[in-house]
Amino acid sequence: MKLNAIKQALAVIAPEALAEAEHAKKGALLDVTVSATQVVEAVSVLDKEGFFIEAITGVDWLGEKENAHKDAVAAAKKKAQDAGKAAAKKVADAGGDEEAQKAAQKEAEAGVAIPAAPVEPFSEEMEVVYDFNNFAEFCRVVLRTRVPRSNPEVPTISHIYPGANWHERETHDFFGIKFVGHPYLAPLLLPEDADFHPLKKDFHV
Amino acid sequence: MSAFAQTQTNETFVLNLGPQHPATHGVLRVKLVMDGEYIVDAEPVLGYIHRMHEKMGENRTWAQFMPNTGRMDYLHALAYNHGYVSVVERAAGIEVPERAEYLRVITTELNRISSHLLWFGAFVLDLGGFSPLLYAFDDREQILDLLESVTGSRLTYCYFRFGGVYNDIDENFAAGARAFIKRLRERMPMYHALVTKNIILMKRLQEIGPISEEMCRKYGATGPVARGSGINFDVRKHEPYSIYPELRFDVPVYTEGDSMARYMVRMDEIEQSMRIVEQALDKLPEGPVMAAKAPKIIKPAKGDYYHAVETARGSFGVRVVSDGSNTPYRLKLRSPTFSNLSLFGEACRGMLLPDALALMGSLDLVIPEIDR
Amino acid sequence: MSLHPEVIRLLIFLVGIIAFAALNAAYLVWLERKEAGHIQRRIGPKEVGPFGLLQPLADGIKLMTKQLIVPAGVDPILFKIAPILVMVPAIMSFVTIPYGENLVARNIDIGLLMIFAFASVNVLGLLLGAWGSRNKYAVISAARVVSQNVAYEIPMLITVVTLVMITGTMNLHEIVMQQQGGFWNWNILNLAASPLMPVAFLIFFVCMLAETNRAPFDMAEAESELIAGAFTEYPGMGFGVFFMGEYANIVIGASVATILFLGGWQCPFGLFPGVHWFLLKMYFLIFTVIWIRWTYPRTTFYSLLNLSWKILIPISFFNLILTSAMIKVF
Amino acid sequence: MIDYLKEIISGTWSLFVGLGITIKYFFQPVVTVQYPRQTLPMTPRFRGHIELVRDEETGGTKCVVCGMCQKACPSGCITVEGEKKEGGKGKVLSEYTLDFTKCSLCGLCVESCNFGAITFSKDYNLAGLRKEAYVFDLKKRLEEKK
Repeated sequence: MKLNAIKQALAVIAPEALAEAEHAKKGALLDVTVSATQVVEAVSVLDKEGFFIEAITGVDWLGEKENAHKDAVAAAKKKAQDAGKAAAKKVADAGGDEEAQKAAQKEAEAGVAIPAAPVEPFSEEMEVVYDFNNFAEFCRVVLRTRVPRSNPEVPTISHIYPGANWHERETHDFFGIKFVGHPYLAPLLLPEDADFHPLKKDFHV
Repeated sequence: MSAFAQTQTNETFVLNLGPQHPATHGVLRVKLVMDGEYIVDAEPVLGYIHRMHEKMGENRTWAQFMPNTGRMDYLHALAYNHGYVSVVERAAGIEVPERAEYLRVITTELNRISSHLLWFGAFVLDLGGFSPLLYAFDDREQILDLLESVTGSRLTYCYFRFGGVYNDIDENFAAGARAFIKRLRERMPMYHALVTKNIILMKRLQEIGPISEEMCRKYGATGPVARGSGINFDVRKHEPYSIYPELRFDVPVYTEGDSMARYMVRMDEIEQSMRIVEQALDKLPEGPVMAAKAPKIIKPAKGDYYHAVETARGSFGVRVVSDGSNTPYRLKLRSPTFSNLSLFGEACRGMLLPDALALMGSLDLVIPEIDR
Repeated sequence: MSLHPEVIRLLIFLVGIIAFAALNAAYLVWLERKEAGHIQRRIGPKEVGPFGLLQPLADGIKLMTKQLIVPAGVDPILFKIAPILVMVPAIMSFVTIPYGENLVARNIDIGLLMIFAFASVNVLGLLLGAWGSRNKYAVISAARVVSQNVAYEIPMLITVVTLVMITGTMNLHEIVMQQQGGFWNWNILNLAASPLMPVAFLIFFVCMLAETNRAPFDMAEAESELIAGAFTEYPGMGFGVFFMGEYANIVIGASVATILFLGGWQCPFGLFPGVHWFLLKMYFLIFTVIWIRWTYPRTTFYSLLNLSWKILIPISFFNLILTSAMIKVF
Repeated sequence: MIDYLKEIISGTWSLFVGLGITIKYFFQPVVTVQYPRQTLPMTPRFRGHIELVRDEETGGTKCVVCGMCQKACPSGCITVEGEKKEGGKGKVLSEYTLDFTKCSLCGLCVESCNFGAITFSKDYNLAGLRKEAYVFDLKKRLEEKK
């Protein structure tokens, strides 16, 4: 079983970041998140197990944390409202007057903590996604790593998989992610003098 | 400046093969460093027909991206349709009626035959034989007529929908498809006698452009390229989707790894596809061709999803990242020829120019699909 | 002033030869397109004139009215002289070819030798044109042309020497006269002289294809590899003259094969010999040349040399030795 | 030596087989259609550019200016404009423009229409010298067709 073998091997590198996926729902069997420095090590393990490279790509998560924060705030606010309403209703049911209802509502609303806005701006991230599969037996392994959006750097794996060369160039084209140690990180699909990265979320036509 | 600037000496010269060259099928450009007629180094230069489909996807609704998929690989458009609808159905959890899946497989396999026929003609044309191209076109026209009668167009079909297909086949289709298969079965021996067994062609392909199993793995080559190198890898068997598990077909594998092996894989695949179409026509169930519950506006749950299909050129995968809205957050299209071509630079080192072109032809390049 | 009747005769023949060569070049293109069309189950040219018969005229007008571009960086002298160097020797070769018993411009005793001498100059034209146009594809093509021709002259000449040994003459007229009577007297079936004569004809035919750069040996032009090879930079009539030279060479090749092996103007059954038989055989051979082109893929350069050195030369040598032995014994 | 001769003979034979196939086709009838002089019938499902459908009852269009086609179009080549119906609910179509230069003939608009107001035309001879000729005013086309 390739899956077990690769799970054991990868568990050494990233023990807590392994997640088995359901193929019918996700299309992959294993989802591994590693840090940028662990990428080469993890890919070497996959190489040793005879995996082939399917693709490398990126995802720009611009505003992900901000949106998450907003969602959290909205959810908390809604929760507070609900709690307030419930408290007010309780008081009303008990026969309390309007003022008592309001006081109870306020009290209950204050009881729900609303996440505070962070002091520093949100740290924006990009994700590099590596897809590997095996010829002998179906076993798609997704390897992910997150890099800061301000300085997106990942070590290259093109010395392990020469096929990664073009995929990394393409990812560099589209996202501006630097693959450190790549032999020739020039634009592949974009014009030679392209200085823009079209798949970044802040790039607009 | 180029990737191989350091290898140049006074003895070599640089030859620009393309972007307008008869053998590069479109707008591929290959920078060749040549020593006489021997290739010292080769670097494919891409991007001449780059359209940034992935960005287009982020600016369109899920359904609006559908026409784009057929325009990546215009020769096997339905398989790309299939890959995309499958991943969205996986993401949104849409069930597809059985009849629709059968129709998808029938049309996709017919489309695969047409793609292989065109490749066959164009490949022999690369090698200098002109007539087989037009014989292959004669047969291909019949498929296009059949597919046109179902989908309404001849090349960029856009026939599949989330939850089914665009419309049902008409009453003449099944008979037409069977008649076509009968006709092609009769023509295949002619192709083999005229081309496959021709001594000139054999000399041009045998032991030319060997690609090893290890090389396929390192470069991620799939499809007939991998199968010509002895790798039994076909997404239809490996990671079964649609109704392929219910159909009986073989995966042709040749171990030689040369251009002839890749040629034979595709020729055998035509026969296997005919088998699949016949079986699917026999088993074709009655019923709706569109899921009754398919939502009109697709909003898949948050998360990312992957789906691979076997196209005429290899494993085509779509990774979609959904943020729960009606447009994809990120849409990655893994095109098989991109990986297949990436090994060309290494494989053609030390070869003669005509042999390198035979190798390039045997990779079956469709440039819009590489550049996307 | 009165001209010597021989001079007048020669002038008439010269005009006739040029007209014949030009007409052939024009209508062989038509034949090629029409034959290719029908092999591929299309019609071919059909719009200009009945059956597209005026198509060559339209093509000619188009080629002539095109601007003659001399690209920057080419060697202007070589670039301009090369098409002529292809065309002239082709026309010169026509001089000694006997189309009928009396239909020959100049009956020379070493006619055969002269034709082969001029055929070799053809290569020079292609080489100079390719070199002069200073195009990388053209230079590759030039290198191919030269070694291809060198390789193919050898089996061809060995075969011809075999034939000369049998006939004992290099006069084309006499070679034809010796094949009088019926098709059993033709050199291709002269099994008494050597049982390998049909094979010798095949070798000669293959070499002729290679000499004239016809498919499957069209490595010099190889449109899917070298764009148009030596002709890549030639516009308009420069290309047109090259093209005419090529077709004239095919006509010569087919004529020589007809004379040497198929009995020239002799009737297969010994009846009514004449120029019509010659043309019939010649055009049949040309038809075959075109037919071959639209059937096979192109060979590669090294397999062509392999074919020449490993198969054609040994067999033709064997044939030479066999023939000389047979002549000595009988 | 025997292999050498065998290869020569089998190779030569394969060449003659090839010649036999091509000459057979040489004498068979042509299969091509001489296009401008002959044409083939279009299949009923042919997806050409779109056309408005005539409403047999009113003689006008079936379009209710809901704008679904405009929304469905991936390339934004459809512009629908309507004005308030006199003395009634809903709108009447005042302008329906198809910018065919952008259209990719995907057919999503026809599918999105809930009223069957648009259909595919069978027009495939679409070539011209001016770009402006391909911005179709479909309402005018429908009126001209009468």
